[in-house]
Amino acid sequence: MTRTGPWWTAAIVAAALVLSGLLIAVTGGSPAAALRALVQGSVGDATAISQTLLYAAPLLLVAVGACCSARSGAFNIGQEGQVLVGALAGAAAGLRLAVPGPALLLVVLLAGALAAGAWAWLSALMNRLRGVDIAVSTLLMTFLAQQAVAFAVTTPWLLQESRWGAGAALPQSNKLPSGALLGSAGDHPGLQLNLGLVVALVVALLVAVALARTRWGFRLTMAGLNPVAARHAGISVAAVGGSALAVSGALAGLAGAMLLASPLSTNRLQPDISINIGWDGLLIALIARNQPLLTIPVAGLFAVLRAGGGFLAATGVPPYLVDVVKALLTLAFVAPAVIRRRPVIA
Amino acid sequence: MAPEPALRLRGITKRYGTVVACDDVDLTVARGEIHGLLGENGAGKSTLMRILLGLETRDSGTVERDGRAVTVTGPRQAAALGISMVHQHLSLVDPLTVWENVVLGLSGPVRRAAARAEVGAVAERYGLVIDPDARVGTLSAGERQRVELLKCLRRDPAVLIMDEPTSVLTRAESAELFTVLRRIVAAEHRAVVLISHKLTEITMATDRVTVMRAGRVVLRRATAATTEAELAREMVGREVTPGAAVGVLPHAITRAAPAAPARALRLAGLTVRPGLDDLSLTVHSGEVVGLYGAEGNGQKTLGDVLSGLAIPDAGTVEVAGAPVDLRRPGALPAAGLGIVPEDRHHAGVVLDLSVAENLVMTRLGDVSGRVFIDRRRLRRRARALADEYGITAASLDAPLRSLSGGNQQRVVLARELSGRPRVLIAAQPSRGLDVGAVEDLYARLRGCAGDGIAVLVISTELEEILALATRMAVIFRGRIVDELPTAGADAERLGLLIGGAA
Amino acid sequence: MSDVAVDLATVLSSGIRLAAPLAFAACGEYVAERAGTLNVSVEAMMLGAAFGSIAVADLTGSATVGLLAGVSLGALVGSVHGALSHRWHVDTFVVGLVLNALVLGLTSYLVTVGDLGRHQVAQVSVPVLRDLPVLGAPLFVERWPVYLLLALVPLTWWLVERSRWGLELRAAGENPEAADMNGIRVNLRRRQALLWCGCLAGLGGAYLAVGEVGSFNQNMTAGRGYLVIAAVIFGGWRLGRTLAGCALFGLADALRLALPALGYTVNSQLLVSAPYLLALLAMLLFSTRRRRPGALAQPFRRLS
Amino acid sequence: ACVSNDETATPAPSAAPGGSTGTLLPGEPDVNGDGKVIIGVLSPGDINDNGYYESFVVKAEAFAQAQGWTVIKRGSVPVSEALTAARALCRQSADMVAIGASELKDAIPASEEAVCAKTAWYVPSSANVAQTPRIMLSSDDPQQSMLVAGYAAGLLMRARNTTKAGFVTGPEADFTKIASTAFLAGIRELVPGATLVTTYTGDFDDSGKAREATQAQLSQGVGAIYPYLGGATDVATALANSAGAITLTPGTDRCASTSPVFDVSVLFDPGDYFAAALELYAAGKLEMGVTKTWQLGVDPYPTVKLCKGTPEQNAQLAAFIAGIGNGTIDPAAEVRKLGS
Ligand SMILES: Nc1ncnc2c1ncn2[C@@H]1O[C@H](COP(=O)(O)OP(=O)(O)OP(=O)(O)O)[C@@H](O)[C@H]1O
Ligand SMILES: Nc1ncnc2c1ncn2[C@@H]1O[C@H](COP(=O)(O)OP(=O)(O)OP(=O)(O)O)[C@@H](O)[C@H]1O
Ligand SMILES: [Mg+2]
Ligand SMILES: [Mg+2]
Repeated sequence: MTRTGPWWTAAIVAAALVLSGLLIAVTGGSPAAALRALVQGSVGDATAISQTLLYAAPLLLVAVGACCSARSGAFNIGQEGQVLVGALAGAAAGLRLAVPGPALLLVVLLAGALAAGAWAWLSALMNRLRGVDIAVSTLLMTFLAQQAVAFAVTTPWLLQESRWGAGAALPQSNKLPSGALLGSAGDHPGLQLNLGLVVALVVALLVAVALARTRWGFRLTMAGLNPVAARHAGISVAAVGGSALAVSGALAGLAGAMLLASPLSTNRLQPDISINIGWDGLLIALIARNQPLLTIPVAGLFAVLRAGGGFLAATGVPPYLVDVVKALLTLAFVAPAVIRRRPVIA
Repeated sequence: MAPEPALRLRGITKRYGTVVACDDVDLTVARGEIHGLLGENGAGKSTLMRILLGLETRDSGTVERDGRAVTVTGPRQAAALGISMVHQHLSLVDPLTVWENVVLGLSGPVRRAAARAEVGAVAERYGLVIDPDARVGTLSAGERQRVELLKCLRRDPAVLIMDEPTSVLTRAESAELFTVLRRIVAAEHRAVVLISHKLTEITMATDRVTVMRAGRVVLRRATAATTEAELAREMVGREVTPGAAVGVLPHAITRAAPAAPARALRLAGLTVRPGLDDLSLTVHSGEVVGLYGAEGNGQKTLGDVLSGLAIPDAGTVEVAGAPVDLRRPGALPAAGLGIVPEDRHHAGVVLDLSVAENLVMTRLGDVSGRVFIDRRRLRRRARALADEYGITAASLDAPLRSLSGGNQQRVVLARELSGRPRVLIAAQPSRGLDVGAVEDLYARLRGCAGDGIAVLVISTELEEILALATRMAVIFRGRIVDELPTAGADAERLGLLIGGAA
Repeated sequence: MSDVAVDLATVLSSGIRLAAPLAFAACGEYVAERAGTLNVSVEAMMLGAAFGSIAVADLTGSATVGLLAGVSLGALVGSVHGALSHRWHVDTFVVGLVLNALVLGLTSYLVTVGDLGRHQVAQVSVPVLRDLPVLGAPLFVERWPVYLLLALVPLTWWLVERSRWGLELRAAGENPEAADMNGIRVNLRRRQALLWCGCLAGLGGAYLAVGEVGSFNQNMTAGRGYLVIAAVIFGGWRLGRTLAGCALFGLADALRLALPALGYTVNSQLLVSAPYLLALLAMLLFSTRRRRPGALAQPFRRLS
Repeated sequence: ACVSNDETATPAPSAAPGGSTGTLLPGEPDVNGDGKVIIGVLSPGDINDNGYYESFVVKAEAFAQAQGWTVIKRGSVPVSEALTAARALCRQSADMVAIGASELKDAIPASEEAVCAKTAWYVPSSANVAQTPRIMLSSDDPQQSMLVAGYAAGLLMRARNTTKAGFVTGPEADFTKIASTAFLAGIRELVPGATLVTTYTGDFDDSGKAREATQAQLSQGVGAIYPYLGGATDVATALANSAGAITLTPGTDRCASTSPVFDVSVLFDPGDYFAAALELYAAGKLEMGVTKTWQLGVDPYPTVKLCKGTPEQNAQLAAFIAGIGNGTIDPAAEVRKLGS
C-alpha cells in the first residue's frame, strides 16, 4: 500500500505537535500558549513576518545551492562551513576595504560568495586530483572553517575587535560600517521587506531556470545521473561537478555574508554567526528533493519555525525545548514524503 | 511410473501495472535435461526466474519441486529447496574474495578454511580453475562467470538456472561452460534451465526448449524436433533472416567498394597500461571492419579510449586525417566519431532522463543557443529521430528506463548516427538483443557503410563479425595480431589467433 | 622516576582517557560505515548515552547500571536512525542531523529539570603492573570500562571480518543490489549495524560521563561524534587504523592540554582542527579512499 | 538577602559620562504599564552551569518571585543572535531586559528601537560597553577581583609552601588572559617566585577536557588550581580536591559546598549586582543612562573570602582588600609589575 496525500502529512505533523505539546505540558508549560507564541512570533504581526522573512533569505540561498551540488552528483554537506567562510571573507572585506557606502555592501556579499565558492571548490579539486569523496571532504572542511573563524576573531592582527579602554576584547570582529549593512526596501509600519529575500528569491528562480533550461543545467543533471555516460557525451564531469560545488559554496557564502550584513546578526563576525543556517539549508534542499522551486516553501517553513521558535523561547519556554520541537517537526515533514515512495514489495 | 519433474510451474502470472510480464506460464523441467528458455527481450524470462527464486511475488500460479507444491520467499529458501540461479546481471560483490562470494547467501558460521577447500574441490570437479582468495573485482568476465557458477554448484542444486550466461563469454568459454552443464545433467542428474537469445546455443546445448513471447509460452518442444528457423519465427512471431542473427550467411552483404578508400579512422600505437599495447588499426570510409578477440584482450579499453573515458599513455587517434586531442572532453564526437558503447546502461544512456533528452545529449549544440536549450527544437529533433529509427516509446518525455533493451539500443544508434559521423564504433552491438532487433541493427550498420561511414565492429562473436565485416583484425593482449579479409577466414586459424597461439 | 617519564605518563594516561570514548564509538561507526551508512548521528548516540547514564545512575545509585542505560540509549538512537533511513528511506544525512539536534535539545533541556549528581564507576588498579615505569599508570590504573575495549575491538573485528553477519554486512555496504540477489536483507543488516553502532557509541558516551568525568553537563560530547567520523575516514575504513586514528586524536588533545603545564604553548585552533586536517591529508596522500565501502551513504531499494 | 540596603541605597551614578545624570523611567517597575512586571534575562552561557551564568539568573529570580514578578530567562543565546533575542523579549512586553554578560552587548541597539521603547535595560559590563541614555550599566574591574583572588591563593600557598599554581579556563580570549595575568600578580604579592600554568581547554563546559587539563597540571606538581570555568568547574575542582590542591570559585560563594570543596570564594557574582539593581528598580529608583561601578573594598561585592582561613590570614586578606578600596594599592600597576 502506498500512503500518500496531505492527510498523512497532516497526521504526522499533528503527531509531532502533540508530542511537543506533551513535552511542554509535562514540564509545566501551556502547550496552547506555546503554539500561540509559535504562530504569533512567526506570522502574527508585521514585525513577526519581517523576522520570518529575514531568516528565509539565507536559508533559501543555502538550500538552492545545495540543490545544484546534489543534482550534479557532487554531494556537498559542508554548507555550514561555507556559510562561515562567506561571513569571514565578508567581514574581512567590509572591515578592511575602503569602499564607500552601498558599494561596500556589494563588495561584502561578493567577497563572501567568492571565498566560499573557492572553499567548496577545493573539495572538487581534491576529488579530481586524489579521488577524495566530496561528501566526506566537505563535512571535514566544515570543522576547519569553524577553527579558521575562531582564529580570525581571536587574533588581533586579523579580525579581532579593537580594544577600547581597559576592557577585554571579545572573540569577535568590529561592527561592519553602516554602508555595508543590508537595509530594508521601505519600512512599512513594522513590516520590513528586506533586500536579502529579494536577492534570494531571484537567485532561486535563476537557478531553477538554469537547471531546467540551460546547457549547463542539462550537463549538470546528466553528470549527476550517469557520470560515465556524461563523459562519453563529451562532458567534463569533474568540471561540471566543480562548477556545481562552487555555485553551491558561493550561495552558502552569500548567505553567510548576508547574515553578517543583516539585522538578524550583530553585524560582526562571531564564531557562531552561522547559527546552523548551513545545516538547515541542507535539510531544506533534501526535503525539497533538490527542486529549487520547492525549496521556497520549505525554506519558508523553516524560517517560520526559527522566528516562531525564537519568540517561543522569549516566552520562557526553554530554548532547548524549542530546538526539540523544531527537530520533531522537521522529522514530521520529511517522513510522509518518503513513505509515499515506499515500494510495493519490501 | 515416470518420476515427478524436478520443477513444475503452473499458471504463473505477473503484472507490472499494465505490462503482463508473465501470462499464465507453464514450465516443466525434468532431471537430467538442459531445458532451453528462449524469448525476445522483454518476453518475461527473467521475471519468471525471479519469481521462481522468490525475488518477485507472483500474482497467481503454483510452483512444484519434485511434485510437492512449495512457496518460495527468497533466494535463501530457494537454495534450500535445491533451486539456484546464475543471474543475468551478476550478483557478485567486487571487493570480496572468491570464497567469500561463494559462501554469501548461505547460512551458518563462516568457516574460512573449509569454504576455501570446498571451493577448490568444486572447482576441481568441474574444471573451473580459480584462486579462492582472489578479489572478484580483479577477475575477467569469464572468471567471474565461473565464480557465479561455482557459487551455484556449491549449493548442490537440483535445479540450476542460467540466465544468459554466455552473453559475455567467448566461444571457447561458452563451449567449456556447456561441457560443464552437460556433465551436471548427465553425471549428476540435475536439471538445468538455460536462458539465451542465441539460437545456435539453444539447438546445440539443450534437450528441450520452451519459447516465450510477450509473457506467454508459444512453443514447447524437444530440441531435436525443431530447427533454428522455427525457433526464431516463434520467438519474434514472424519470419526472420536467420543469417542476420547468427551469421549463417556471412557473405550475403552487397557492398560497393569505395573508389578511392579514404582513411577515416587511424589508430596509431595506442598504448594504455594495462589494456592496450601499441595498437594500430585503420578503417576506411564505407568499410566495415571487425575487431575480433576473446573477452578481456583490450577491447573494453579501446572502447573507453574511443568514448573519451580513458586517455592513452601513448599513441594517437586520427579521424579523417586529423589527430584528435583526447584530453579535451567531447573532442571525439566533435571530430565525427560516433560510438555505440559495449555497456549501454553504464555508458550509453542516462536512464532517468527522457527519451528525447537521451536522443540529443551528445549534440546539445544543435538544439540550444549559447546558454539556453530550445525545448521546441529538442522535441522536434527527437521526434524526427524516433520516427526515422522506429523507436517505440509511450512518450518521448518518458524516462528512458521505461524502454525495452532493443529500443534503448536504437536510441543510442539513432543519436550516434544523427551527428552524421565519419566513423561509427559499435562495441558488442547485438549483446542482449533479440533476433528481430539484431536483424534491424545489422541492416542499419550495413546501411551506414553504404553511406560512406567507416564502421568498426568490436565483437567477441565470430558470427557477428562474419555477418558484418569485410575485413577483420584479431586482437590479443592489447595488440592486433593479424588482419585478414573475412571472406577467406579459416576458423581453425582464427581459433589459434585469438588464443595467442599463432 | 625522571621528569620526562612523569610527563610521558601524564600525557599517555590522559590520551588514553580522551581516546577511549572515541575508540568505543569508532568501533560502532566503523561497523555502520562498512554496512553502507555514513552515520552522522553518532554524536547524538554519544550525547544521549552520556545523559542517560548519569540520569539512571542518579535514579538507581549505581554507575554500572547507568553505563548499561547509556548503551541502551545509544541503541535507541541507532534503531530510530535505522528505522527512519533504512526502513522508510529518509535521507540518512537528514536523519542524522535532525537526531543530533533533537538529542542535544532534549538533553540540554532535561539537565535543567533536575540536578544530577556525580557518579563514577570504580577504578581498577592492577597490582605490580601499575608500578611499571611510564606505561604502568596509564595502562593499568583506569576506570574499568576502558578494559572492555580489549574485548570489544577484537569482537568488532571478528564480527565484521569473520562472521557471516559481517560478511553479509560488508556485502550490503559494497554492493547492495548483488547482496539482495543473494537473499541478504540489505536494509535489515544496515539497521542491525546501526544498532551495534548505537550500542558502542552509547558505551563511548556513557564511559565519558560515568567513567571519566563523573557527571553530565550540557553538550558534554562537544563534537566528539564528528571526530569519530573523521577517525574512520582517517583509518581508511580499516579497524586497526581507525583505532590508531582515535589514539592519535586522543593523544594530540592530551598533548594540547598538557603542554602548557609542561611549559609550552601551541595554537589551539590548529590543534583543534588537527584531526580533521589529518583525516583530509590521509585521504589526499594515501589511497585509503579505495577502501571506501562501494555503497557508502547510498540508500538501497529494489529497483522497480 | 545578601545586599544590605545602606550600601546600595546610594546608587552613586559614579561614572555617568559627561556629567549627565540618569533618567528615571516613568512607572517603574511596570515601565510599559500593562499591569504586570516582566523581567527578561538573556545569558550567553548555560544558565545551569552551577556558576557564573547560573548565579546571574538565580538571584534575580528569587528577588523577582518575592515581588510577584515574572522572570523570563533564556540561556545559551548565540552571541550573534543577541539582537534578535532582545527584540523578542521586548515583544513579550518585558519591562526590563537584563543582559547576563557583556558578550551580549550587541543586544543594546535594540533599546533604541521602537519595539523596546518602554523597557528598562540592565547591562553588566567590564568597561567595554558604551554608555547610552537608555541603559543602566553595572560594571566592575575584573583585574581587582582576580588580583585579590591571587593574593588569597598566595596566602594559602605560602602556608603550604608551594610555588606552583594552575589556571584552567575555556577559550583563549582577552578576558581569560587578563584574568590569568592578574591572578598570577596576586600570588606573587606573597610568593615572589611563584609560577602559574594557564591551560585553555577551548570550552568552559567541556568537562572531559577540563579534567585532563587539571590532571596534567596536578601531575606537574601544581599546588593551587583555579578552575575559571563554566559547566566544567565541578569536575575540575573535584579532581583538584582529590590531589589536595587549593581551589577557588569562579565568581560565586561556594564555601558551603562539600562536594567539591573550595578553599577560596572569589565573589564577582553578577547576580549580586543585578539583585541590587532590581531592588532599586522595585523602589522605582533605577535610573537609565548611568553606570554603577562596583568597587572592591568599597562595595560589598566584588570580594574574596577564605573559606577556612586562619584569623591571621583573614586579617591579611582584609587589609589587602581595604588597601585597594582606599586607593593605596593600584591593581593595574600591581598587575603590570608582577603579572608577566
Ligand atoms: N520491476 C518491474 N517493473 C515493471 N516492469 C517490469 C519489471 N521487471 C520487468 N518488467 C517488464 O516485464 C517484462 C519482462 O521483463 P523480463 O526482464 O522478464 O524480460 P526478459 O525476457 O528477461 O528480457 P531480456 O532478454 O532483455 O533479459 C518487460 O516488459 C519488462 O519491461
Ligand atoms: N582489535 C584487534 N584485535 C586483534 N587483532 C586485530 C584487531 N584489530 C585488527 N587486528 C588485526 O590487525 C589486522 C589489520 O586490521 P585491519 O582491519 O586494519 O585491516 P585488514 O582487514 O587486515 O586489511 P586487509 O584485509 O587489507 O588485510 C587484521 O588483519 C587483524 O588480524
Ligand atoms: Mg532477462
Ligand atoms: Mg509590564
